Amino acid sequence: MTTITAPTGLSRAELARRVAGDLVDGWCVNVGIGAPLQLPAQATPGKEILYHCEHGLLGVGPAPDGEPDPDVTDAGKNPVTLLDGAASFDSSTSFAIARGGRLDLCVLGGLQVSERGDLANWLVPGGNPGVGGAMDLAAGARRVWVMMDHLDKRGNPKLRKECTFPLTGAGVVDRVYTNLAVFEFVDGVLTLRECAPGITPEQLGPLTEATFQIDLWNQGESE
Amino acid sequence: MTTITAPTGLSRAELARRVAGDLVDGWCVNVGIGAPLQLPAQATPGKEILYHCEHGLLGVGPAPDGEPDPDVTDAGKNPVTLLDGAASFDSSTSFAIARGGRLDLCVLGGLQVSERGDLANWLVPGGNPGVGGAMDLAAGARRVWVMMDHLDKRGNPKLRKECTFPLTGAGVVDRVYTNLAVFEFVDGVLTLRECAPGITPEQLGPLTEATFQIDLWNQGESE
Amino acid sequence: MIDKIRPKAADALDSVHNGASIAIGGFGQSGVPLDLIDALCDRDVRGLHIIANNGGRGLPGERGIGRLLAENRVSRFSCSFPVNPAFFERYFSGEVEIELVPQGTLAERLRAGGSGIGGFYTPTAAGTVLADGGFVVRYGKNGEPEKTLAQKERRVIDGRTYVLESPLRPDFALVKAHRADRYGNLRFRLGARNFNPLAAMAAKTTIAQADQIAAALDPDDIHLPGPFVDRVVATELEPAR
Amino acid sequence: MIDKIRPKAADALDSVHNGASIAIGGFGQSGVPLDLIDALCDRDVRGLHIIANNGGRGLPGERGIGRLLAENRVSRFSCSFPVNPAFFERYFSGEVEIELVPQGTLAERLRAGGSGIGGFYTPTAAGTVLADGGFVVRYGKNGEPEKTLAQKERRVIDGRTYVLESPLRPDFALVKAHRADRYGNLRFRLGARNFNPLAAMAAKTTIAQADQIAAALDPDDIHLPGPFVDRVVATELEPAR
Repeated sequence: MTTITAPTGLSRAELARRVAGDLVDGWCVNVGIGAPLQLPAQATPGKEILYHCEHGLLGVGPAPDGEPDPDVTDAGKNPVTLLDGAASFDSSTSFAIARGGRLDLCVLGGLQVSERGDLANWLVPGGNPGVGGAMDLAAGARRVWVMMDHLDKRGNPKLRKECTFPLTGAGVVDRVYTNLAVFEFVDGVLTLRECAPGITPEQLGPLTEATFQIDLWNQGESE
Repeated sequence: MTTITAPTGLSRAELARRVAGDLVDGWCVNVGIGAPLQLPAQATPGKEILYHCEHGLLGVGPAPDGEPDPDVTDAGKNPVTLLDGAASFDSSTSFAIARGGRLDLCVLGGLQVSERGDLANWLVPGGNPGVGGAMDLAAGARRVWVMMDHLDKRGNPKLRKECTFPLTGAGVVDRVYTNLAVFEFVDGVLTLRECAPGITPEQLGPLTEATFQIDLWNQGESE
Repeated sequence: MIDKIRPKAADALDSVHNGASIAIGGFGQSGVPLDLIDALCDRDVRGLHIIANNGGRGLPGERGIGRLLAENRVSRFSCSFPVNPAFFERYFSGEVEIELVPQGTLAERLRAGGSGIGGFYTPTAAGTVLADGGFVVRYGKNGEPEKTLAQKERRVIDGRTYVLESPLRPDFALVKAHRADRYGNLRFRLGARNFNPLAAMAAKTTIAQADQIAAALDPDDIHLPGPFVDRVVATELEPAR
Repeated sequence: MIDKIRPKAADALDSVHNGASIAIGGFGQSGVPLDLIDALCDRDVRGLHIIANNGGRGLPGERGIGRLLAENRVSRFSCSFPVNPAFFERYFSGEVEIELVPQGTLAERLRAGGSGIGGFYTPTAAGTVLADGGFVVRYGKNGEPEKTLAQKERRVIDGRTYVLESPLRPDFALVKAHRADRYGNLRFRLGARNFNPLAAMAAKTTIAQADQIAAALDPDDIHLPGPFVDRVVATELEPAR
């Protein structure tokens, strides 16, 4: 059997650590369903991050060692813990935090991101619809980062010229972290900022339908 | 010096007791600034009334015997007490109770009430404006009762054909309790329901600019 | 005397009728009024318009929203994250209509309904099929789309596009509280609060189940004041602290 | 590490500038951030747009909003119940502009501003000069009306007339809490809550004074979560319970 050989790049855990590394001390960060839910377990010494869960919890940490509390879950309904500074509130206050611009960042999963920063992450046409809080978060947070595989399960690029799936939000994405690379929208232009270890910008070309410019953060260290 | 001889009717305390007598056990009642603030002191055995104060208190009772708590006041900033079942909340929740239809009644002071049920109670033209929560309460409560003197300080009728002062709300009034009589709007028609002790419907005619019909609650007892 | 406590869930639900609209609190398995929903199913009401964030998981013997959907009691479901495979089967076969609402918009619409607000403008969903229209609300029996969402009214405010959203004012709300008193004052527990106070605010008649009944709650400890709550049922008779 | 505590009110207010818009909590004398207002006066800022329910009483030596008005620091006052005779003198002589807002609308506009809502429809004030227009916003130096309120947009919803109201999004909020922690989580006390959480939500930068600083608050005891609060000043160092 012949398959396209695509590099694997970062594991899911490595990707979570990579994203966590870019969080800024003191930020209030919403984590969406899927890969972003791994972030609260990536505590970094010297950085205090307040993780926000859409249904009304703030200050959540990793899964508990002991008995889980059914009333302390993340947005994916997995058991988590409450850290110092934790607060509970109703869903309208939770989305007031999001829409009102008090989230420094939300990290969302993605099905497709266009080269204009459009995000599609809630519906594969013909599939089961479910939007959750993604549209509110995409519209409200100060920054939107997307964490996703570089290719979909069939090997198609998820960074596209246009999203072919229904949008979550238009022009909302600030950064995309994939298993292969980190991209940033710089003045609206998709820009390669970093390659995963062992990955070269040249390799990314055929794996990325979207047009991108290259302006690496650390020119000397990226390979 | 010659003055118009108008009957005095009920004292302010008697009027408060009269209004309190018509409250229904279990009602949630907002009391506005002025005469209505006397209501929470008119406890009636066998009736539990939850008094609502616009800034965010529910379940207030009479003034304290001892040291007043500066954070427990009525809408007129007078010290009150908190009774069983009391709750505190922010001002938006307080007016959600009002606008959302969860107040069985609000009792407001009045400058003028028209024969169509319009209320003017916040501004004498040329005077100092201040509206408070009156417009929200008039728009939101299930019932609006007005407690006021039958005549103003110059002897002019306050029940008018039209309000000449700026309106608080149009067609919002359900009942008017004055020192001389009780009126109710019945299918939109101002209706005399009761005369104060010693007052006759005939006396009220010249003291009431508004046209009213007479349909007394207790025909035999009203004189 | 004010006493909103009802001895049994069945008594508290006796006015719920076929075709009623019912907002139900809960997020995932947390804060779902399971006992009230069981009592609702026991009443055998059908054709309901259910407003709830999640649709359960579609597991055998499941309680909660999943049970309402499994027993085919729902003709219209307003939600953000239905998930339940049994629900989707009914959706694609035209048995149930969906109103898919972004989670924050769902919360805000309930709050607006409970606050006497006639409508509001939100940036959420602008530029998507949930605001510009086109999302399939109901399929026909033939599996083809029968009804799609109409375009919502848009308005540009300070250079940004907003969408007009309407309040939700359901006939009933079923909510789960942690602690309640006879006045209907409620306190919730951690993530179980979620949509519960908002559903309670929105409904014409609100029925709460509470883990504990307290003689009194500190006024500052109350998360939802009693005027929004009509009936309270105790589900676990834990002693109040 | 997150630490929003500032040792002195003056430090917390160092970015407040002339001409700033500032929402201030309080109802009557309850829940007014007196120490922050004193520090604001000490900074000698002027030309402020103050958003607060009440205007103080106009008494000699008064603190609070009354002091801001007495010292002529306010060019525009958005309020429901100004009362203060010194304020009215300035209003009728054209020194200060008033935006008179029904109390519930004022609360809701602050909440909308803090919630990213672009506007909302309320039945309050429909059919009055505060919605249909005509109310005198500013007098000229000659004592004649110079600017009157324009008619607000109306909309009939389900047969009832509603008025479109806009969100308030002031530069700053000064609020008074009973208890705070270093994350900015706040708890208020009884009637002192009033407009405080709403002002805090609305502002771009929120500064809170608190009677007590606690190491931690129970998550369910928090009335306003920390993300809405930028700086906290302790005003009475009472021991936390």
